[in-house]
Amino acid sequence: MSLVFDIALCALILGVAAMALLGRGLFASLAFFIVYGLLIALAWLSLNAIDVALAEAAIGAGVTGVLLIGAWQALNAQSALDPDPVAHWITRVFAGLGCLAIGGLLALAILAMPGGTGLTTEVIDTQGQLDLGNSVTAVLLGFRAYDTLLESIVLLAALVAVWSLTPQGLWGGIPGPRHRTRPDGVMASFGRLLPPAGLIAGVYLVWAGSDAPGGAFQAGTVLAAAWILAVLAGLQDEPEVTSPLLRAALLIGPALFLLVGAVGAGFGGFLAYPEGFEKPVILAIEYALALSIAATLALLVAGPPRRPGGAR
Amino acid sequence: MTLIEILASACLAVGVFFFFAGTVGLLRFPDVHSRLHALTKADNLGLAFIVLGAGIHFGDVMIAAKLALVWFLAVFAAGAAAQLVARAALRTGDEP
Amino acid sequence: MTPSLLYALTGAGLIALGLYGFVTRSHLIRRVLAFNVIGSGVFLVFGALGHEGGITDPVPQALIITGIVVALSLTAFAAAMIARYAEDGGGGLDPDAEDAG
Amino acid sequence: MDDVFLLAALGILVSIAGALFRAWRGPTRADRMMSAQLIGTGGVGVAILLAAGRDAPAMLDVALVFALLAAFAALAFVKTATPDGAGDPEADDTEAQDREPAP
Repeated sequence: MSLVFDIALCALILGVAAMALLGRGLFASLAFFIVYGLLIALAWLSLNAIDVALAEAAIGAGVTGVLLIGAWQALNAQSALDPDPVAHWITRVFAGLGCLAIGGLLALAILAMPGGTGLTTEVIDTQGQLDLGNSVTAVLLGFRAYDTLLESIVLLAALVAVWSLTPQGLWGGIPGPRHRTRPDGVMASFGRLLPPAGLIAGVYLVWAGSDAPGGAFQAGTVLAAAWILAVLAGLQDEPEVTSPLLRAALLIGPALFLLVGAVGAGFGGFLAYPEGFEKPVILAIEYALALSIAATLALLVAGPPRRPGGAR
Repeated sequence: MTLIEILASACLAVGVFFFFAGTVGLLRFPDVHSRLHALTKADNLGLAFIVLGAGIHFGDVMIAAKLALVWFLAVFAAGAAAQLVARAALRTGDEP
Repeated sequence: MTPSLLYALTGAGLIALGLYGFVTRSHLIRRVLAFNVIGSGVFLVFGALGHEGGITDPVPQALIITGIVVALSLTAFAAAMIARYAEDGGGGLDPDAEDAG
Repeated sequence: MDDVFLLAALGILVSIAGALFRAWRGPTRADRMMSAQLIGTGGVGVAILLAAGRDAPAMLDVALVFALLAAFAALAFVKTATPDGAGDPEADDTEAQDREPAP
């Protein structure tokens, strides 16, 4: 039965991806893509990769959809959506053959792979040293902390890149439009009720993340979603991009991570955690990272400044 | 099969039935507003029965509380989304 | 057919499909969609191959979470560029028409 | 017993496939968005059923995140129906509320 479910899910994923990429109508493609993110999260769930499923559920099914609808809206507002060209049939034939070849070669390579669970046993055997019950968190913040540190910096770099698209004269302004809602309407009520729930869920995910599925990225995404929702519902405005408080929130995670890394250099290597204090240090990094990731993601979705700031 | 298992299975069957009913409504109803009306109610009822079935299966109060929270959030989101999408559909008319 | 193999092959299918979409549909938003589909296909191949006996290797899982966030950063940057492009007049998104002008 | 849960999950996948037809067919954007919304509810159901079928309560957190973010895309979508993309379809002008939908 399990395999039948998996086969149905895979068929659905491939079908939805084809509709999103090749179907008619851009808006329909976006709707299919939102569904696609959800189905991919279910695929990870079925593979028992709950940590990945959480990240994909929050990012793929939530935040990416909002980003793309925003881009669609910007094009639609300028009546720049059309045309949506399809390549010449000769291109399509050759592209189809080439992609079939690539897919086939990949499939052959996959079939030739030896089985096995890779490093699972090694991670489970050694994660006790870090006093962490969640193997994925142990890898993210223990064994491959370099990746995670650099990734938090990639996120910041992406935000700098987005901010570099600020129109002339608006630097220091506020991202996105000021949202309006009917004060007693459905949207305002929704925006009042959901963010607190999101806040609790986000804190829960980072708290649970050391021993159960969850962690800084999943929590940060849920927190960012709560922030974005409050802004969409008009309850709260985005901060000015030069706000010192905002800058502090953006930097605290990577800064703490770098600091721990630098201190660790004294203990025998960059990012070597002080012995006996591994877990408190990892938890501190996790909480700080969750906050920074939340702020960075929320502002990434908001885009570059669009309005002049307030009193300056 | 124990009584608990039969009860859980019955809940699941009813739940899946309502999901199908919602999809049939989405496919068969004539205009956008009646389609909205069909699917939000049927699907959330279906989800309620699935939550019930899973709750019976786990038989744990904390898990049942989490399931109830999930259901509440899903209903809330679906209700708000249906209302807002209906308004948006009124506003833009029936453009594709 | 194990779940591991099934999902890895689905991932390969997604990569091929995404590449085809990337080449044949040149609209900017479709390119972003294709990039995301290719990305999730790569993740699926990577993660599913580390799956056996109901457990997925935590090392690929951690790297995939990193990858998902990096893909999101890129998507956000692309979306911001599309929005700016539209605000600056944009015009037709058909690259062939642009070249001719 | 676990198979019963997976069978139910399969049933919901089939109903999702049905809803996809409406997302493809349209005809209005609201139809497509509501199909995605309905599939979101279905996704919550499948996540719960997988958690029960595999006896992994931790999977319920994924259902929780789905449910939290279920209306996220729909909210962004309804914003696009307002003139500058920043309003509330319930507010702004009353004229839209009195207007009949176009045939």
